[in-house]
Amino acid sequence: MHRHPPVSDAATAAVVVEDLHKRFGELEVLKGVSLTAREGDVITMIGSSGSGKSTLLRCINMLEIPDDGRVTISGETIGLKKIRNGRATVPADARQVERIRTKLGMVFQSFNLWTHMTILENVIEAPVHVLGVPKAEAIDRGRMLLDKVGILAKAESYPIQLSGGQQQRAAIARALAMEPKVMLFDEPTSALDPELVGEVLRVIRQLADEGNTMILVTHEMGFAREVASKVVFLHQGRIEEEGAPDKVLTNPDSERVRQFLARHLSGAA
Amino acid sequence: MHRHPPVSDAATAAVVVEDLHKRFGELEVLKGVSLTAREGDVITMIGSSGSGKSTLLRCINMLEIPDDGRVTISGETIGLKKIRNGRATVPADARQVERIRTKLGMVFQSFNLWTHMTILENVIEAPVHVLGVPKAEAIDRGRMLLDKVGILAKAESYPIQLSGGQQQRAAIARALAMEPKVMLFDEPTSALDPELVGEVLRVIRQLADEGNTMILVTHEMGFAREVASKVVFLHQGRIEEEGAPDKVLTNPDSERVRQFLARHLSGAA
Amino acid sequence: MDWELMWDSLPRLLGAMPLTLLLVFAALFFGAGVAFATALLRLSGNRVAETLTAAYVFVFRGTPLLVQIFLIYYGLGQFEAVRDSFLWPMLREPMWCAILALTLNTGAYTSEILRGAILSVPLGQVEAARACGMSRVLTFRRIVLPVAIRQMLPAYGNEMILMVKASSLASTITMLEITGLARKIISQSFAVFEIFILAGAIYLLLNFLAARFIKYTEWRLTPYLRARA
Amino acid sequence: MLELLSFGPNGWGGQLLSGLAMTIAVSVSSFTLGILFGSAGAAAKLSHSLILNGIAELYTTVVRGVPELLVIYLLFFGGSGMIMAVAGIFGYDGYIEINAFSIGVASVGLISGAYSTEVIRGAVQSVPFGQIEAARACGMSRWLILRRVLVPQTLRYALPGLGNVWQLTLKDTALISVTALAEIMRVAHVAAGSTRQPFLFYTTAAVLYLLLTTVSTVAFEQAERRANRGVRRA
Amino acid sequence: KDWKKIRIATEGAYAPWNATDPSGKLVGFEIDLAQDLCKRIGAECEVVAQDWDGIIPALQQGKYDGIMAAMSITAERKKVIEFSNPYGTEPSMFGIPKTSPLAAAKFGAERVDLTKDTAENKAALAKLGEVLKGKTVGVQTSTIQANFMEKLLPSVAIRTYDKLDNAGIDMAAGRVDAIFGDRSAVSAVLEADAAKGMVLFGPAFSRGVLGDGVGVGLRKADKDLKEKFNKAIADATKDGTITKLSTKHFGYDIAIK
Ligand SMILES: Nc1ncnc2c1ncn2[C@@H]1O[C@H](COP(=O)(O)OP(=O)(O)OP(=O)(O)O)[C@@H](O)[C@H]1O
Ligand SMILES: Nc1ncnc2c1ncn2[C@@H]1O[C@H](COP(=O)(O)OP(=O)(O)OP(=O)(O)O)[C@@H](O)[C@H]1O
Ligand SMILES: [Mg+2]
Ligand SMILES: [Mg+2]
Repeated sequence: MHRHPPVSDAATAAVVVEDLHKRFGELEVLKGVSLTAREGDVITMIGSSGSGKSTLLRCINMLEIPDDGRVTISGETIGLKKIRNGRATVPADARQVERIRTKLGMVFQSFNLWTHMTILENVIEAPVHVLGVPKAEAIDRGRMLLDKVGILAKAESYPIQLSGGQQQRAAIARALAMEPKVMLFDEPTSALDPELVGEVLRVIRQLADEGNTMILVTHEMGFAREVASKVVFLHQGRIEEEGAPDKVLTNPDSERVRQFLARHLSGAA
Repeated sequence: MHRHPPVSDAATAAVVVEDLHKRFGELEVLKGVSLTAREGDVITMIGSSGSGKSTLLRCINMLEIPDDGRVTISGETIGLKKIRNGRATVPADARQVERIRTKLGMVFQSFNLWTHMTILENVIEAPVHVLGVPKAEAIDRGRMLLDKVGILAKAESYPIQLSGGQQQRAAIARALAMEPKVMLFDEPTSALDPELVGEVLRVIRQLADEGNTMILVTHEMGFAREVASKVVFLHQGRIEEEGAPDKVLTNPDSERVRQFLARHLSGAA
Repeated sequence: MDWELMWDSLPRLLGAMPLTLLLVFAALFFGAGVAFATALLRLSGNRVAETLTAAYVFVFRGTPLLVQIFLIYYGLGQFEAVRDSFLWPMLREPMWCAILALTLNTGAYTSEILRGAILSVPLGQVEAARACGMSRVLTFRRIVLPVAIRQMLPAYGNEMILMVKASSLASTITMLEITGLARKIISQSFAVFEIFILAGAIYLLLNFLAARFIKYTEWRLTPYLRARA
Repeated sequence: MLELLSFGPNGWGGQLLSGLAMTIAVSVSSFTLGILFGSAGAAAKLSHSLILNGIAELYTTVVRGVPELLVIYLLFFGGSGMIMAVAGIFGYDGYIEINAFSIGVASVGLISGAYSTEVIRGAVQSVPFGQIEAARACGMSRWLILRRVLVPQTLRYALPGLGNVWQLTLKDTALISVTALAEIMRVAHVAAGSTRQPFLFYTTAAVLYLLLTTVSTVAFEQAERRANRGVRRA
Repeated sequence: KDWKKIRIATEGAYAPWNATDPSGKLVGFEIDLAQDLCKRIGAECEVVAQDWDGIIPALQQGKYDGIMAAMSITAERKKVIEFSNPYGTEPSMFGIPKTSPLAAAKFGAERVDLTKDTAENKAALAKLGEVLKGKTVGVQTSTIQANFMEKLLPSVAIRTYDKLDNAGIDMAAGRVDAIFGDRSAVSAVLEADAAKGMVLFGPAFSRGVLGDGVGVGLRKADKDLKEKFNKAIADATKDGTITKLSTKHFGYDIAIK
């Protein structure tokens, strides 16, 4: 079931990241990363722990503010400005960031569902209060989405009542409810047990098949191989290798990638 | 590197579990489990979530008190008595349980290192205060063990300062410091990232090679195949199948085991 | 024990209850406003605002309420400027002084409770809101505040109980609320025990009701915790 | 006017200072007593005995629910009455003096203990159960677990709450001025009455309390830092 | 009991009756008088401080044997404790700000003995009720003066304070129009910084609802001790000791003539 989305000629870039730098104090976590996701692309990011995968994902929707470089979403570049004599960077226009975030759906590794709302309330919260969708309409759409990810029966339950896999799917539905241009997934399955992993991956695969643009961090190599249109290997804050999954995962150019894959396979199974 | 420990003729049973039953309220979690681990055995328990693996492990060292059945460690049967008209079971002799627990090293899935002590203090705590080993001697041995699991450099750190894999290894060192007859591991790697999984499994493999008796719950099939002398498949509180790893993992008799393995492989990779 | 005296005094003491309740409710109401503003200013990131509010909280948590009431009531009236100001018609009245002192006191304590609750809202919840494009204000209103308020309820319940008891200090500035009246009755009958036990029972009842109320509110507001079967 | 606060023969400095010392002595003793009551109360609440649960629940509800002054009154007047009644049974009918200090400490300790009970119970319950299971799995006895794992861990969770109880205790000592024990408030009251300078002395009292608060805040921060070793990143 | 040793309680915060000096020692008229009376009784005397609020219950419990704390002898107090004969009496007086319109009021009498039903007295009381109409008067809680206001001038609003000094502060701040208390207490308030510029006002009232003066409070059971005190007080009054002590502490004579 390998799948590479047909790239139309008119394909514009959904996400463009140029020369991104990010420091935490002394530690430079991203050292100049550039990355382009065209519409319909499914990009899988792999790399060892601490290599900066989560940080890169979080920089794309400005949950972390990059120190240098540019992020462009659907042709609109996010404005940043230096403050305190160039020692810190902040968004030039908070409104712009808020608006652009509505185009980016994020699914966190730890779900981060709002605990004080039911699943359906979680899903309709942002459409109603951010996009201004009428409540009745948002509910209809929300129920449809919950149905799509297979947890409509849980609409009135609270997050704490759901299993890990169900919570993860609720988080996906919440992100989808904003009808984002691009979905960002941070290790969507690492906290799940093997049986639940399957459930979640099935939903993501379905989204890919429908032509959604996605950037996802994952440790599931088999899955990466199966759904990705491009695999990116991050190493110590730089892109060590990128390309078609078959190439990167089977016959990488980089010695470091080869090592990673070898260790991965021997350790895990 | 497949390995089956040479079973000496004089091998006595290190752990014997006979017809164990455990109920939580209405729910009968263990429905008559029997299991024998001879000295030097490495038994791997697999089974889907909720099948009772953790409960069985916890019944062996009496962290849960079984409702029925017997547990015998190195020939000594743990005395239990019924109270409240037979509606609850408690140990007949708390001292005996404490003594027997010193022969069983437990490594928890969530490490459970004592957060208010340094790693070295964690390791020497029980030898000094339970076994009465002189402190200097305990420290020497503790450092040796930390060296063995490769985290001697972290002896003076507090648990929170360690990465997951390091904490896991510290927990193993703590269990080993009691020089237990039998080590019990509950999913020692499920919370770790793939690279750390490798680290921890290497330590366990080394322990196996040294002839330690171990019972471990794991989802790492490859690892189970490699180090186990016996694989036990639990299903809904009963042992569905047990035997040599090659047999159980490759060509099981039970339909349910076959299903489990199939799902496992497709989901995870 | 003089049961007859207790029985006769009960209606008189109960008559003072409305005043006690008025003091408590007014203090809690205004105090909540003060606390809210103080907590926000303390978290605002503005150095001046943070220092000023921290000093306010420090002083009002650090001194006995008795002294605060005393200094506000007798102290402010000493200054010509205060007496000539538009505030005097209110500050003249012991009731407003008592309410002011109780308000500032509970405001300081409550702001700390609220601040702690706000800080304890998991970052992930906030990030999830930001990732949906919510503005700071919207995030605060829809996510942070609802979670923080539920989180602070038990501690706030304690504060309510402390306020009910603290209102008794208003008796030192001529207010005849339950304690003030009790002392008056004692001074006529010298039945210290009987009257104080009676007053104590009334306070106990009020506090019992307050505790029940908080428990009930907590139960109502946290279906998601109860949901765990 | 400031001469009144001096340490000379006409100044109240000496009295105020000894009042300060008395406040500290009473608060420290009551707080300590309160921790003992609190530990007992928490143990009772966490036990499986319905009777102990009930007694502890009654204790915390009543003592926290009635004004502090009432508790002090009841103990101050009821306490010696009770002891005398007991002595009466044995045929002694003189007056038995219990000094104001003991009564003060007993009553403020009783109040402080009711609040401590809740703090300690909460702290014990927030010690992750895994920490205790790990100790059991090593073969530790109940007593050893209590001493080596439960108490140090509980302390960490309880310290912030106990800090609040300490502040409360400190200020409740002001109420035992009704027993004429010469602590800060009583000295201020007497000095105000004798010199007719209420402001001066009540303001001074407020400053002294602020001083105590400042010192104890710092002390509690230190203690928390110590108890939290291994919690925050170094 | 043989009364070789007597314990007397006082408040220690009501100058000049009883007060505390900066070294913490109890001083004042009643402290000196207590020593004198005890000497006459032939007992050793110990004076202890006790907060006003608990002073009667602690007597009943036996914490001490007598109260000398400017406590007026009233019918209500007599229901729960015994009193010796009075050892002193002070008239009660009003104090007002110098600038008050009340200052202009004229009363027919200088002194009003409430046990005497003269036309002069009646006129003075009526006049008082008239000028104080709509005003607020500050008194100390549970005192004879509070009692006086409630019984004889029920239409005048009162405010009760822990101490008369506080009432004085409130008068300076304009919250009350007048204060009413023992002459010595009112005078002391008038001399304090906070109440500069105030004056005594109206006639001096005594007896009747204002009680029969200040006596030693005793337990009902101790009739023998009461006799001893009565005798000692009579002697001290007769030989001028009380007048001497009074002049020393008050500046005028409060002895019962
Ligand atoms: N807020 C922060 N402050 C300081 N350092 C941080 C912060 N967030 C991340 N880092 C550091 O940045 C590095 C990269 O972190 P990041 O979370 O991006 O790694 P990752 O590739 O997602 O790893 P993993 O697979 O473990 O999730 C790590 O060394 C981490 O310790
Ligand atoms: N303390 C308890 N009270 C009630 N039910 C419990 C308790 N502990 C475990 N259970 C139930 O017992 C069953 C078996 O639990 P157990 O933890 O042994 O499963 P497991 O095989 O270890 O699963 P997993 O792989 O998810 O860890 C589950 O259904 C669980 O909900
Ligand atoms: Mg990450
Ligand atoms: Mg388990």
